[in-house]
Amino acid sequence: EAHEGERGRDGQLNIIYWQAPSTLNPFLSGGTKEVESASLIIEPLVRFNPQGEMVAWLAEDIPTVENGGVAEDLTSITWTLKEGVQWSDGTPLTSEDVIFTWEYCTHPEGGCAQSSYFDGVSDVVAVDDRTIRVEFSSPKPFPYTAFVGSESPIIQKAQFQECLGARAPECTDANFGPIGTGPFMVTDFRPNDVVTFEANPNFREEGKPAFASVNFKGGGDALAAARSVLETGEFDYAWNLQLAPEVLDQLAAAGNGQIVTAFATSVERLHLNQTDPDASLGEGRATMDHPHPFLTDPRVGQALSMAIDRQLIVDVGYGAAGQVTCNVLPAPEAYASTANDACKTQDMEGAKALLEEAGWVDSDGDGVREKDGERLSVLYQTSTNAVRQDTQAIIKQLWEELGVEVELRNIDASVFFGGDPGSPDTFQKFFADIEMYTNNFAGVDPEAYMANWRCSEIPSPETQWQGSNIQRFCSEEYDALVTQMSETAGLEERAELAKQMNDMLMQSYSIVPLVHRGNPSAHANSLGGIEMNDWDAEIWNIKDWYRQDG
Amino acid sequence: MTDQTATADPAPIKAAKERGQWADVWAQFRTHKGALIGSGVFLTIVATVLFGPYIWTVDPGYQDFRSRNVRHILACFSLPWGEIASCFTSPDTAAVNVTWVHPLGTDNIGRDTLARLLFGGRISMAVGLTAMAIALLLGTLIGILSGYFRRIDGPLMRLTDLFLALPLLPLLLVMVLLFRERLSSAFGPEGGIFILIVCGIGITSWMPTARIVRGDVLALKEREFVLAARSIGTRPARMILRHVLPNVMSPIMVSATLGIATAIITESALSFLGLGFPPDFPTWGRLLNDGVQYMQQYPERVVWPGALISVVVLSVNYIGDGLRDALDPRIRGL
Amino acid sequence: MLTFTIRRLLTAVPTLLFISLVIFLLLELAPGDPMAQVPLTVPPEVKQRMREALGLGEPVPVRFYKWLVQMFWVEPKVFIDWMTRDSWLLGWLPDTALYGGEQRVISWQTRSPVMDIIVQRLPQTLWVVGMAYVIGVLIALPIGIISAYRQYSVFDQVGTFVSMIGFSIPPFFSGVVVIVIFSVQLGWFPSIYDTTHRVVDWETFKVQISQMVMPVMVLALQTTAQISRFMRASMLDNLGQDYVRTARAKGMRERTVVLIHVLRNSMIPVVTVIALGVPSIFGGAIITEQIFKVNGIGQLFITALQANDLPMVLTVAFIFAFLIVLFNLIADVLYGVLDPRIRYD
Amino acid sequence: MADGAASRSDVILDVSGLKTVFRTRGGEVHAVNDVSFDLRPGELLGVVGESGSGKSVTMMSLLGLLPQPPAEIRAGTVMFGGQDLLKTPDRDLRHIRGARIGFVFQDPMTSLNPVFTVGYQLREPLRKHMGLSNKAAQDRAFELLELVGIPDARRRLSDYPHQFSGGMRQRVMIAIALACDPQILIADEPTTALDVTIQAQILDLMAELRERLKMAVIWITHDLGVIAGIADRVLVMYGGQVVEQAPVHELFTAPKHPYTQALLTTIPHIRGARADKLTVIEGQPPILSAAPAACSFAARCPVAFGRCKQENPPRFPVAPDHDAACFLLTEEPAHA
Amino acid sequence: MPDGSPPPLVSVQNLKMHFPIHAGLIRRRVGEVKAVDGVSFDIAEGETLGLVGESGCGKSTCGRAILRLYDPTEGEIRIDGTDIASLNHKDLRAKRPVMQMVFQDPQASLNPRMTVEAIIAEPLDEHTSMTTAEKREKVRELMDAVGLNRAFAGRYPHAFSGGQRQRIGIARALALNPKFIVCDEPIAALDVSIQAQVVNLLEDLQRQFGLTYLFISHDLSMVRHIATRVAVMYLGKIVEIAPREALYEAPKHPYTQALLSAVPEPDPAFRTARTILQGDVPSPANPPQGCNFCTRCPQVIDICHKTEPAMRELAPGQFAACHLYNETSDHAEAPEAQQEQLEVQ
Ligand SMILES: Nc1ncnc2c1ncn2[C@@H]1O[C@H](COP(=O)(O)OP(=O)(O)OP(=O)(O)O)[C@@H](O)[C@H]1O
Ligand SMILES: Nc1ncnc2c1ncn2[C@@H]1O[C@H](COP(=O)(O)OP(=O)(O)OP(=O)(O)O)[C@@H](O)[C@H]1O
Ligand SMILES: [Mg+2]
Ligand SMILES: [Mg+2]
Repeated sequence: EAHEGERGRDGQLNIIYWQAPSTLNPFLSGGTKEVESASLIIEPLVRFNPQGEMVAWLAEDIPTVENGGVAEDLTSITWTLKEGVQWSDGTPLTSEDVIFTWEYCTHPEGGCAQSSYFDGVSDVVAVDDRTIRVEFSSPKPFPYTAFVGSESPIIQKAQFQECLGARAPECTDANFGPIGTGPFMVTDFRPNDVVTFEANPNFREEGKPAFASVNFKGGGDALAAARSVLETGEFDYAWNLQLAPEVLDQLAAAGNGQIVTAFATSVERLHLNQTDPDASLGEGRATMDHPHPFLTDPRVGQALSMAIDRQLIVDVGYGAAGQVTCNVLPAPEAYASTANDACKTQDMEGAKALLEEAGWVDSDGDGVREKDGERLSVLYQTSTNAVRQDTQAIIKQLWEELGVEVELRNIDASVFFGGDPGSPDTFQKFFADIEMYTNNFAGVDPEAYMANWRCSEIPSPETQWQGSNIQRFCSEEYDALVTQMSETAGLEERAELAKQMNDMLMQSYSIVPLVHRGNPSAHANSLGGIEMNDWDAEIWNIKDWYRQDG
Repeated sequence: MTDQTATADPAPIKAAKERGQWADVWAQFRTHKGALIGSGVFLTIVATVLFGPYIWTVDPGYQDFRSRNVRHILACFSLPWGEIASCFTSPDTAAVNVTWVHPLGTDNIGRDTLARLLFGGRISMAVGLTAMAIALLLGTLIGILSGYFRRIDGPLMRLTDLFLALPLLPLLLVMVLLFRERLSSAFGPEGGIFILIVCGIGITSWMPTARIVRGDVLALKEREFVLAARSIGTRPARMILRHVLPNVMSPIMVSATLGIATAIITESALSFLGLGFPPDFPTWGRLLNDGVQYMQQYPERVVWPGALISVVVLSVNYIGDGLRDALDPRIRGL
Repeated sequence: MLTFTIRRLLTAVPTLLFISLVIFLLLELAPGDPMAQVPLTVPPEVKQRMREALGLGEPVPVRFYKWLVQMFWVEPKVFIDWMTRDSWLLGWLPDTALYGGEQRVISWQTRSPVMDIIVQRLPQTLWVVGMAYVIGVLIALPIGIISAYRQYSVFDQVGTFVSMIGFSIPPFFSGVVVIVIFSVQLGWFPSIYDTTHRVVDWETFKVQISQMVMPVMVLALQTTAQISRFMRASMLDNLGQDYVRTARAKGMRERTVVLIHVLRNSMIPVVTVIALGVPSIFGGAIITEQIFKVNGIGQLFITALQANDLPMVLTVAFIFAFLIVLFNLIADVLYGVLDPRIRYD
Repeated sequence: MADGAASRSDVILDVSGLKTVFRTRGGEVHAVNDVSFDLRPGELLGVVGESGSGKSVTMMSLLGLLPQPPAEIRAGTVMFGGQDLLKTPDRDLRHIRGARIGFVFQDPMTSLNPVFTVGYQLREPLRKHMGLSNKAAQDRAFELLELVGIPDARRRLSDYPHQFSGGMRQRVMIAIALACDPQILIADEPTTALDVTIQAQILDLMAELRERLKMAVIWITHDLGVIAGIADRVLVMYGGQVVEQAPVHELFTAPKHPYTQALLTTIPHIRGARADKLTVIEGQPPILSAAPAACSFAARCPVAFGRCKQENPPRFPVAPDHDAACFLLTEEPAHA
Repeated sequence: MPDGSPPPLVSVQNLKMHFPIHAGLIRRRVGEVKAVDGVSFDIAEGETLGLVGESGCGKSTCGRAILRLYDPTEGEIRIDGTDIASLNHKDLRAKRPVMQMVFQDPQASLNPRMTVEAIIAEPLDEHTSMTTAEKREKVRELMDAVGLNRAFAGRYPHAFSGGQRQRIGIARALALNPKFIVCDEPIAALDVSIQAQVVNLLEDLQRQFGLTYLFISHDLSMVRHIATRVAVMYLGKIVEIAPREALYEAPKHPYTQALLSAVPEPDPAFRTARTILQGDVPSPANPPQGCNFCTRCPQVIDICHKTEPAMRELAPGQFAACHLYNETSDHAEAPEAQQEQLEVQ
């Protein structure tokens, strides 16, 4: 449906992001809210569409080996900027800006949150005003990371050149009002409160954006945000509405707007600690020196997994924003394995049988199975969050039915996800038997994500408990696959490898995936042009949004 | 000042006077209607939460997955006239989701609301009363010490300023960090958390009591009966216990009333922030908090816990009023 | 009294320094990490570099010292510059230009000066929380006076009942109730507060009022409940005093007797309570601000806490501590103004 | 009944049959029982009696100054200037209180409002009743303070009550009561808190003012020495009743009621022979929990006889202006 | 008192009690209220010394300082051979049973929340190790001794008449069988018939237990009744001290004369002319130069404004400090000499 007219014809757009951005420079924060809000202003070379496919944005097209944009030996990629792109201050976008962005984000003292996008980049050179070559230190089978996606946008050199490295925080004006090429520009920014934008007069596309201004409000909670769109109609668009399904349904029933969900790679999962978290071990607690007394037995993990009614969890906590999954890598389509789908239906009897077979029986009749004097008793922790607590409660009951004793604990998110080595409660220390949270990966390529579970990634006191292999899974075979993937270029082979790794993880039962999580948002019926997206900023195409009769 | 000899005078000595002090207190307390009703209600609630779980034996943590989001049985009244009776007799066929198995309904994962209210009441009341007691104890102690001993007045009042200024959340986080493991291993996970929460709330809410008590003690110290006690050589400890403390009871009583409410509500805020009891542990504050998002569809989820908290606070308030009167021999005597 | 005030002010300095040290150590000791909100997709080594960029690598005493310098030396310079440059009060003075680009107290979350954000948040905090406090006090006083004057009347009983209920209902509940009633069902008031709204004429003033009504209502309920209790108790204490009879014997009207003679005497404890509540206006109302999206200092504080934005939390907590100490002093001084018998020794 | 008092034209205040009751949790307190007396212009009427005998309550009942509840005026009339004060609405009473009848309360320590200056409290009635401007009121307040003998009066106007000594406060109270030149001054134990030298100053002041202003005074005290010095006529109260009324010299020379007689014997003397032991009135004062069915002094009366314990005696006249409530005055005791 | 008699039970030498007045930034001592300013007297065993004077002249302060309820500024107090003024707290506590006090205001000096039994038993709790039953019995005995009905033991102070309350205070003072009791205006708050009861009681007890009293009062008639000797105080100093008969019949000091003449006399037979004192009582913080009484003295002479008069014996046992009795114009007698005089009386 075409909807055309002059720029700014539709007046004001009201968006509520209940977690408000604290800065508009995504390089300094790395938080989703900052990235999303900045995506109205600054843009990358390429974005992903709702299907996870690349769409040339500031770049003229997508470079490939076929069209010569990517070097045969995979050590460089050459981008060409679209013709005639201007910054909102009217100056042209040039190669210099792209190179500067790389310099800015890789400065050792800058603390750039997105610097991993430039991993392996050895140099960025300007071929001419509109052509940039990104060179890699070693062959890069998937070279679409730097300047790709909402987390790696391009900033203006003229504005930021005084803000390199340690001086980054001093440039408050620039951080709070970056000049961009996007459809909107900032008129007022109040950290953690509200941003007002107005249409960029120099935006490259004729007649876009349709809205003259955007009021980008923060504060409150998900319920209030949903209510303001669905019930009172004060806002047009609300983000991240993780609410109980019946609440969302009831709000949607008011008829003012609708809920849209997009799925990417987020999976709510259980991590089964492969090391022993017993406090009596002191220093050796939760390290590889002390394997877990029973969770290292895949049969126990499998039984725990089989006992879970995933559909129930989805119904209670996620509704349309969740799907049952048995993979830690559920998407994109090509990477999703089907080998483990048996877990989608609960099998309590099977789970019990499995435990019996593994020697776990309830010999003293207290409802808890034991073996060799070891009780099947777990401490199950997660961050504080209503849905997670409901999930915990459901799983606890199911496991107790299975004959497993469960103690629940929830920890404040800022402690749980914080890396404070002084706190015993971080997810990385994992001083519990089982923990639950969501993880995903940015972009569409799982290589780095799957590399999380290498042996070398295991957190330990020596690494100040840093590391991404939270459940302490360790397999030489797996590590070999990771290496192999980093050398493979063909997309199909890569997919095959990814599936193989996924299945290996699944069959170790050190990770038990529960729900493939989508991102639910709500928009007013009067808002058109929305293409909900979880691969990029979800408001990635705000330039195409318009007002319609709702 | 008038010497009221006439009324007070004792020509016939009533036998009642020999019953002793506590009988008198009780006799006076009984005449305060509000206090009587208040204590009736309070005792009923205490008895209900103590013994209720033995009568209503449903496990508050048990999730009846087949009957999630059941309404309370009174929801039958929302039906058209003709269907109300049949709704009560055979709820399964009614147009609203009700059942006698869960007379007060269930939550979104099928836990029985009645059982949770009963069980949650135990915790909330225990937390409210204990935390209030700790805050009162600390507040009274610090108030009396700083009012009575001039030398430590300044430091103690600055300490009060400090505690008023301390942000509660980081303080609790630190307490959890430092003590949870140790307490959990000593008293079990629930006992440990209980002690932590109760101490946390107590430690962060004694300051107003301390200030009020100090003010009163400062004035009391100048009263002549304190000097009289000094003239017979009374030791400071006994002076405080006998002469000072009983005479500052009334502001302490008010603090107690407000303290229970604050403690119950703070506990809910704490569990909300993940610093409280384990998530499957219901408390009234948590039930209220969880229920807020369902307020429009299932108003009972906020009404029950909200009303219970208010009723407890109100009844404690009236009991406090009555007790204050009853403990005052002047009022009692009339 | 002046010497008393000065003496108290002088002792306030070490007190405040000590309080800020304790808060700093507390925050230091508290678990939590400014990187907690950064998505898990950001690799740990990047997070480590980000931490270092925030200055987290330096030892604790150095960081406290730096904060002290920034807070007590750099920020005042900025403030004086602002006073002499932009404020209407001292703007006519020559620009002092004391600030020479030294590092100010910088928030970790926003990478901008903490003070600027606090100043930005002040208007809505004062409008909403301050107004609620003023209204709460203004309602509470007459309620307290009447309930005491007509003790045990229906008015008094209802007052007691309502205020105890008001005190026992947390704002996270009452706030949502009023939103559901007045925004959703009746559609009278907006459920979301617009902090960018400017009052320029009658129409915009009406808008401002309508968006303030609900948060003010919820906050005022609590204030009213508490202060009316104090007022009532204090009035009751004084109504029975002999000087009341004297005033009546002089032929004064009831209104004069109650509102002049009794009230002034009863105000002494109430004023203390009121004055001690004032710092909490500046401190904001965390839950209510959150519910109505007012985004004042309360919301700033809680988001900073959640994000472990240590400089922000420390600065806000310090300002709060400062106000507590200040208003404690003001209360003590007011006490003496109201009651000539009070001596300061 | 005071005989024919109401009919006399030279009476400015006529109280008859006054009954005041307090309702308390422990039952009713009959503080004032059927009290009648009158007051003539320029006269000083002394009121004496035991603590708790209802002196203060009687006087406060006259002007509606008792908090109601708990107090309740059950019966009686108080005629002043042709109207019954007990039936006068509060609105009109206000123009009498302070303006035409001044009141000095028993306790000077608490009767002044501690948070207003003495000057303010003095100016208040002047502005209200005499319609004076602030300036004029200030001048008049100054005069009044001078009048009651407070040195440096101009400056002391801006002092607060706590800056005054007890005696000075009492004098300020008197100044307030006198502010609007009242026809009647009711002074409730105005000198109890004072030591003798200051008491003497005030007594002199009173005498001078009565002379000058022709003001009638009711003076309550338990100090018979004071009464002897300044009163014209004396009321003796016991157990909420007037038991004797007499001109002052007759009271001291020929007391008729046994209570009055007993009272006079209890006082130690500063001159004359020193008694080895002070006389006391044995027994306890009555409990005022019901209207008396018998003579309230009967239980302690050395000469009580049968009738005293069955009936409450009315006041029998014995001489002009002298009456007493005792059956002894009508008949000889039946017993030996 | 004749020479060679046993040493007095109580001996006060040059007692001074100054309350400091602080002012200024560093709370400098800018002056002092000279509540008691150099008082000396002795009380023999079994004797009653009356202490009279006008309100605020330092009578209560003097009484309290003698019992070390205040720490005296200067002077020596010997009771029963021990120097009270320099005892440490522990020894002082042990000494308390010997000396007790009956307070001015019977209502204020009794804890309203303690029963009579508890009040009277308190000294026993502190200083004896009696069993509960023994204490109970002792309390009953004491109540009998002071004429309180045993049945009242469980009542609270407010339920008593003023006279009965004063008896409770006396019973408490007697509990430890003291030798010396300071009675601070025990009758000021009572009405005549009750005053008589209390005074009779005190006399009975003195006879029974051989007590020694310091009887403070401003009621001269009552002092005449009870005291064996009388001291007259004015503005912190004793101006005259004499045996009862001498003082009342032939008062020497003009202040004593004025006091006596001001007592209203009920019996018309004894009426005399009154001396009315003019002028204001000077402040004890700033006493006049010379004789303290010079501002109000009807017989003031020049020297009174310059020199402080010395105490001299004018009749056997009758001492007064007044220039009118100077035989010569030489009045430079050293104060020490007078004190010696006082001691040998
Ligand atoms: N508010 C009250 N409630 C109950 N009883 C009261 C109240 N006020 C006074 N009474 C009683 O009324 C009686 C008379 O009191 P009143 O004050 O008139 O005595 P009085 O003669 O003035 O005594 P005094 O000489 O001590 O002043 C007393 O028995 C007193 O206890
Ligand atoms: N704690 C104190 N601090 C300062 N001054 C005091 C203190 N106590 C008493 N005074 C002053 O000392 C003087 C003597 O007071 P004191 O109480 O001894 O008088 P008094 O003779 O007992 O009077 P009264 O007859 O009124 O009881 C008074 O001027 C009083 O103001
Ligand atoms: Mg009286
Ligand atoms: Mg005294």
